[in-house]
Formats: sequence, C-alpha cells, structure tokens
Amino acid sequence: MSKENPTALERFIWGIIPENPIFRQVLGTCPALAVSTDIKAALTMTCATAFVLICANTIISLIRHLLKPHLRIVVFVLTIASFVTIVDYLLAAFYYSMSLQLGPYVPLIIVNCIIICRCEVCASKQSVGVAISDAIGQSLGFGLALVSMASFREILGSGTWCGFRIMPDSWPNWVLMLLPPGAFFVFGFLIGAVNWFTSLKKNKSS
Amino acid sequence: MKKEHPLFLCIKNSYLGQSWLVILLSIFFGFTLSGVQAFLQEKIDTNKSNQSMRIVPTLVPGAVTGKSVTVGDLTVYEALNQNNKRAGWVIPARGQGFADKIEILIGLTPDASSLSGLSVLNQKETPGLGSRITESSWLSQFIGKGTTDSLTPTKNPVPSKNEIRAITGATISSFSICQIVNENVKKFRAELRKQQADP
Amino acid sequence: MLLEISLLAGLVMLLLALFSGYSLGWANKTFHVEVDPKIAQVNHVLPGANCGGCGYIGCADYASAIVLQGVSVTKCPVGGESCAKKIADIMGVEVKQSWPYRPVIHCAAKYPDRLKRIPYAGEATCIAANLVSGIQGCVYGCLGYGDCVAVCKYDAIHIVDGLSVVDYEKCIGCGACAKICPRNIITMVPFKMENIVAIACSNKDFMNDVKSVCNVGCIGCKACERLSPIFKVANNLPSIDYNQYDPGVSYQAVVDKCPRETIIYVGKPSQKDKDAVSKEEVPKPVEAQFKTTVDSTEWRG
Amino acid sequence: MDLIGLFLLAFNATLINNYVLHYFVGICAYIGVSKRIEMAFGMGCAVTFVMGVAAMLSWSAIYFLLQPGAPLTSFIFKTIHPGSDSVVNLSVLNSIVSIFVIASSVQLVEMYIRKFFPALYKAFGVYLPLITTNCAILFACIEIMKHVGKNAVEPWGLDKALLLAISAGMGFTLAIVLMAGIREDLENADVPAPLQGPGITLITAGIFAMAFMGFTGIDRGLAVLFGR
Repeated sequence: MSKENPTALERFIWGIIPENPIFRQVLGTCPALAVSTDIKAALTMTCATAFVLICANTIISLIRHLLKPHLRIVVFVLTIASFVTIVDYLLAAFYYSMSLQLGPYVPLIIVNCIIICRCEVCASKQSVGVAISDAIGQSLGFGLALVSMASFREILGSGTWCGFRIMPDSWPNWVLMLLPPGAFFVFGFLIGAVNWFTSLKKNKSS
Repeated sequence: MKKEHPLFLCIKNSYLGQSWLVILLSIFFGFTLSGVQAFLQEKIDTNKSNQSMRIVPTLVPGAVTGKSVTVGDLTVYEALNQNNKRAGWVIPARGQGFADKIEILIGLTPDASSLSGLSVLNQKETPGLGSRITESSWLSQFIGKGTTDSLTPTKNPVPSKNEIRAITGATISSFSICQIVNENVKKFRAELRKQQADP
Repeated sequence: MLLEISLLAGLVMLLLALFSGYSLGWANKTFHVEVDPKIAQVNHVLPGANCGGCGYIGCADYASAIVLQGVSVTKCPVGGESCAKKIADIMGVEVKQSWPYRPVIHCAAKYPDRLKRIPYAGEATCIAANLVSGIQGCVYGCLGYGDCVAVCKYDAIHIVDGLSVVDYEKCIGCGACAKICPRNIITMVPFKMENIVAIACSNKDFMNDVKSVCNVGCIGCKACERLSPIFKVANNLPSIDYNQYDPGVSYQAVVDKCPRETIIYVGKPSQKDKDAVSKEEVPKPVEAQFKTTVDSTEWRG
Repeated sequence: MDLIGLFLLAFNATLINNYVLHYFVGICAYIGVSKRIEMAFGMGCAVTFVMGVAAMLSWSAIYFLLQPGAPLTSFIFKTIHPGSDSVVNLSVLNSIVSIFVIASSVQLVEMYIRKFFPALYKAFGVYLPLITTNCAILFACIEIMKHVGKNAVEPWGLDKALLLAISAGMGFTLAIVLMAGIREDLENADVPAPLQGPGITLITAGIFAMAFMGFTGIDRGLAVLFGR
C-alpha cells in the first residue's frame, strides 16, 4: 500500500473501491465468475464469504503472536476451512435450495484468494480492530463486485433482477450471459471499465 | 532458563514441538465441527428427504401424503389419499441428460398402467434451452400416456398416442427424459408384476 | 453419543496433524537447502519495487546476485546512494564511486538520412514494425514508432523526425526504454560527467553496405580505435568501455577525427549549447496528422 | 475396470467440463501465470502432479476415515463402545482434511523441487505456494468427495479418482498453454489501455469457453458409439 500502515478506517474505505479485491487486485475471481448468474446466489455467497472472512481475521489476529513463519499457511487454512464448513452446514440447514444451487462453490471459499491474502497481509500483523474493519471493507468490496456482475448477467440473461421482471417480455433472453463465456466477457469488460475509470480519475487529479 | 527435563526438550524442538499450535488448533476445530454436525445434521437430512416428499402428492391425482416403500429391489414412494388407501406410485429415477445427470420423479396410477405426473428434481442442462424440460407445460404432455409401449420424442407439433413434442433446440434433453421414463417404468412394472404374482 | 463423535473427530484431526507435522518437519530437515542469510538482509534493504532497473528480474534476484556472484552494489537506480551504502555495510565491501546510469541511443539517422524506406502501413509500433523485413535499408537502426516513448513514465524520451532522443533533464535512468526497444539500440551507460562521448550507430556492416542504407552510419574504419584505448571495434562497430572512461581526458580529438561524425556528445545540454540555440524560435507544435492507411487520392475500396 | 467408462470420464474432465472454462476454478493462476508458454506449461504440470497426489491422499482419507461407516473409524468406535451399532459419520471433516492434505502436499512438493530441481524451482518457484490457493485442486477433491462412500450415488474407486484428477489437470494445462500462446502474440497487438493485462485475458478466455462449449454432447455420442 502507498503508506506504511494505514489506520482501520482507511483500510475499510480502501477495501470497497480503491483496493476492491476483485476488480483492482483481481483476487478471488473463481466464485465471482461461477456464482454471478443471479443476484440471490451472489448475495448469499457474499454473506457467506463475509462471515468466514470476519471470523477468520479475528481469530488470526488474536493468535498472531504465536504464529511460526513456516507453519503460517497451514494455520490460516485450518481456521478458514473450519469456518467454511460451519457456513456450509448452516446454509444446508436453513436455506437448502440455495445450497443446492451453489453446490461445490461454498466449500471453495476455503481457497478464495481474498481470505488467505487478507489473513496474511493484514490479520497476522495488525490488531483485532484493524483486522475486523479490513475484513468488513474487503467483503463489502467483494459483494459490490459480485452484485454488479450478477445484475449484468441476470438482466441480460434472463431479463429479471433478483426475480423481478425488468426487461419487457419481448426481450429475447441472451442465454450466452448465463453460460460460461458470458461470465468471462462481463468480467473482462467490467475490469476494463474500472481501470478506465480509475485512470480517468488519476489523470484529472494529477 | 531453568534446566528443562530432557524428554520435554527433545519433544520441544523435535518436529512435533514446532507445530504444537497446529495440533492444538486442529483438535479444537475437530471438536467444534463435530458439535456443529451433531446440532445441524438431522435438520439437513430432513431437508433432503422432504424435498422429494413434498413433491410426491402433487404427481398423483387425489394423493395427500407419500410413504417410502420397497417393491422388489426398488425404493419407491407410495402416494396415499385421505383415508390412507394407495392412490398411485411415484418412482425416483436418474439418467444421463445432455450435459449432466438428470433426476426426475415419475407419477403412476395404482396399477402402473399409465403415467399420472412427472417432475424434474435437479438438472444441469443448458439454461434457456435444455432447462425448459422443467416447465410444467412441457411435462404435462406425459400425463395420461400409456406405459405399455415406450414414448418417443417427435418434431411435428401434433404428437400421436405415445409421442411427445420435443423442445426445439433441446432434442437430446427431451430424448433423454423419455429414455429415463421408459427404462424406469419398464423396470418398475416388472417388479410390480413379480410382487403381485406372489404377494 | 455426541461426546464419542466429537472425541473421535478430535482424534482423527490429531492423527492427521501429527502425521503431516511429522512429515513436514522431517522433510524440512532432509530437504533443507542452505540459503545464505545475507540474501534476506540485502533483499530487506533494497526498495522492493521490482522495477528491474538493475537489470535483474526483481530485488530478490538482484540480492542473490550481489551475495552469490559479487555483482556491484551500486546498480539499483531507485535505491541510489543510500541503498548502495547499506548493502555495502552488509556485504562488508567499500562502496565504489557510483554514477547515475542513463540511456544512450545508438542511432543518429533521422527520416531523411535513412535510405530505401518503403511506405509501411502496418501497426504503428516498433515491435510490430520490427517483424516486417526490409522496412528501411538499415536493419539495425531506430524504427521511430515510439515504443520507448510509450513505455517511459517520466516523459523523458521523444521521437524527433523519426529518431528517438533522450531528454536527460527528466530522465531518472529506470531503464524501461532500454528493455522495450525491439532492436536493442538503447543501452544504459554510467555518466561520469554531465555529458560524455557515445557511439551513435549500431550498424555492423562495412563501408559501402552502410553507405547504401544510411547517410550517417558508422562504416567501421577503426579511426577511433587507433586514437584512444577505450574504443574497441568488434565486427565493424566500435563500442566504448565506460569503466575505463577517464573524465579528465577530452575526447574532442576522436570526435573530430571520425569521418562520419557518429561519435557525438550525449548528456545534459551544457550552458554553451543552450545559448547557441536560444535565439532560434521554437517550432510550432505539430498536431498529429492521423496516419490513415487510405488517402483520398487512390481509393482501393 | 471398464476402460470405456474410464476413457469417457477422462474425456469429460479434460475437454467437455474443462475445469477452467466450464467450472471457472483456477482462474487466479490462469490470469497470473499465462504470460509465457514454458512458464504456463511448468505451472500446468505442477498443478497436475499436485492434483494427483492430493486426489489420492484425500480419497484414501475420506474412504478409510470420514465416510459414514468408514472401516477405520467404526473399528475404533467399536473398540471404545463395544456393541453399539450406530453408524459413525465424520463427513463434516471432509473439507478440512482435503485442504489439509493439499497444503501439506504442496509444501512437500515445494521442498522436494527446491532440493532436487533448483533450476525448475527458480523458473516458477514463486508460483508453487500460489498452487495451494488454486481452486482447481480443492474442486477436484470436492468432486471426488461426492463420489466416495457407500451411500454415494455411484461410488468411485481409487482408479477413477486418480484418473479424474490427472485428466482435470491435463485440461487445466491445455487451457493455460493455449492462453499463453495467445497472450504472447497479444503483446504485438494494440490492446486498448484499460483492457491490458487481466481484461483482455478474460475476454480471450470467453472466446475459448465458447469454443470448448462445442464439445458438450460428444461424450453421449461416444457412449452410443461404444454401445454403452
């Protein structure tokens, strides 16, 4: 980051737009592409990731003094995996239809690069308060990116937004958007748009 | 540093000593997870089973509840009406669709002579094309079809007695649905006949 | 029942942790590769920007080069003086006098000087034009499509009449232009003085072959080699050994002797040059004529 | 050991349901590493190798320890609690055990390569820890998790699990090498500034995904061809 160690509030703000984990750092793209076919799935995935990210960050920053350098990754992976299994069981128990739809992508949160990255960069070095605010900021950024992608794909693909019919009935559903190629295209153009927007702002400010 | 007991020393800087945090954490998480499992497992199982139990009564006219029963070596659901008499059968079936496996429930009349309903549990066909097999308008064609001879999908809009109008652009999906229905109905009728022959 | 299950789960996890902890510890011992601790220290001191200005892939690469191969500690342009000093303390070696590294363009031919040019309507980048053979007579010289201008973050290099020219006021010596040039005619050179002598050509042919393709190219006559020891001619092209470059000696004699004037002074313009040019009026800024492939006269469509 | 079934499974995992282009797993490495073909191929082989090792270890861990009524755990349970006939179900630990196995096998592979193949390690050493967070490996383990155990839909033996892992790895390598070839030529192309880097890679990957979608349905044809 540009400064040495930013305060909690800065980390929170940076997590959302300037250092948005998906569009700016291009991390955690696997679930973003897979789950963004409709808004409900995107929101559930965001809440699941947020829950795991916040709990894992708190636990890691609590025990950060006991960490040994070469076993650091194994400890991160252990805490994240257990929280993900808890989320998986909670989802299967209380929201079974969504758990079926998300299928294998809920356990995939374990290898979501955002969480391990935040644990390593922020949680294992900062105090609990900073870690939590950073986690919330990052998960909001993750959610923002996921919802924006999902709304593109759902409106174009099935003409509805979160279930409500947006497009007129004459709209021929653009099925490609629901298929894998659509995910790649939407994600690629969104990254292009974000880069263009930030470079625009930089030129104006410099 | 006080002189430590040699055994403790040799453990401490041996391989396991360095990873005491990992061991402690894994045991702690093992406990929490088994607690979570014990707490939530039966809720998940009920979710799984009543997902199909909810659909069973809808497939057979006049049925109210469903009961899982075994006929020969097939576990099927027996649909019962208000006064607990058999109103029909519902057979779970799986088969290879266009992209991946398709799971369906087939509703049959009590003597398994004709179909009384069909519903798709889960499928991963191409969204927008293959996935239209879940639409009730297409599935309602199966109701009333005889089970003696096998069903075949056709292109022409007016299907004959044992023909089903295939979905345009998803011929393989419609063909696989018909194939699954034919195979499983034939298997179930054989089992039923065997069971009725020697009750 | 719950107690047994959780006991069993804990046992399984314990078993797994013991097994993997043991195997990792054992592997750590047997597969141990002794890494020089100094590398980590040097890497810590380096700025960590991984800009590649030192000519290595990243700071870690440069650090291991310093420790293992004893490369000079002053190559980091970004770290500069302070970083070189710190590395020297770690390595226990005294710091040699370090000079700023700046790029030198080994070509002096503008569009009129280049012969046998063909109208090239392809991709307007050097890297693409370099793939087209015979785009201009000289296969070594500058193509003039400005890849170096595009890559320079400090706006310190420009294309003037087809030839890239370095603005030494703004240049910090990051080496990006040297890396991007597809014909590798830009090299990073230590500047021991404000402006030093440099060879403004990279043509390796001899006499008439050079004259047939360029008006200002070096013909390989070895006059400079006879006059001063720092010039060495290899396959018809002289190169300067800048470590032996002696700031005290004036190489004006060599510059005058060179028949093709390819040995020129490069560096920050001295006050004398600025006065000489100050009277000229500045040429009006040229708006970009959009280089369309189709001009109005012969419409091929 | 019906070879046709194995071949169809391998064909399916490599081309039809390609892990990168159909299931979107492993995109982080896909964008990051595919700059040069040798680097991409090296990364692909490393991922395939680690996937094979991880698949074998996680299959045996799940089969012997974690599936409901697993032989080893029920044996221990019987010794502690003789006479009780309840089924021991530890499948909650599936994910943890799989990721634990992956992390330690990547660590072992990294140490092994650093010791015996220093050149290879120097070439893509920085990407080996990245493999731990590569979703493709855990996705393969989840796929195997679904097919292990008695009450699984169609239980897989160790041979099918290993074959799936290897063919998924080959599919990953195929996709990443193809992309590396394209990206090397992209340097000469005039890509608009904001799309440089990940943007253009994703759009090219989208076109690849469309091309790979052409493979769907082939395994049905092959099955009919082989008289399945």
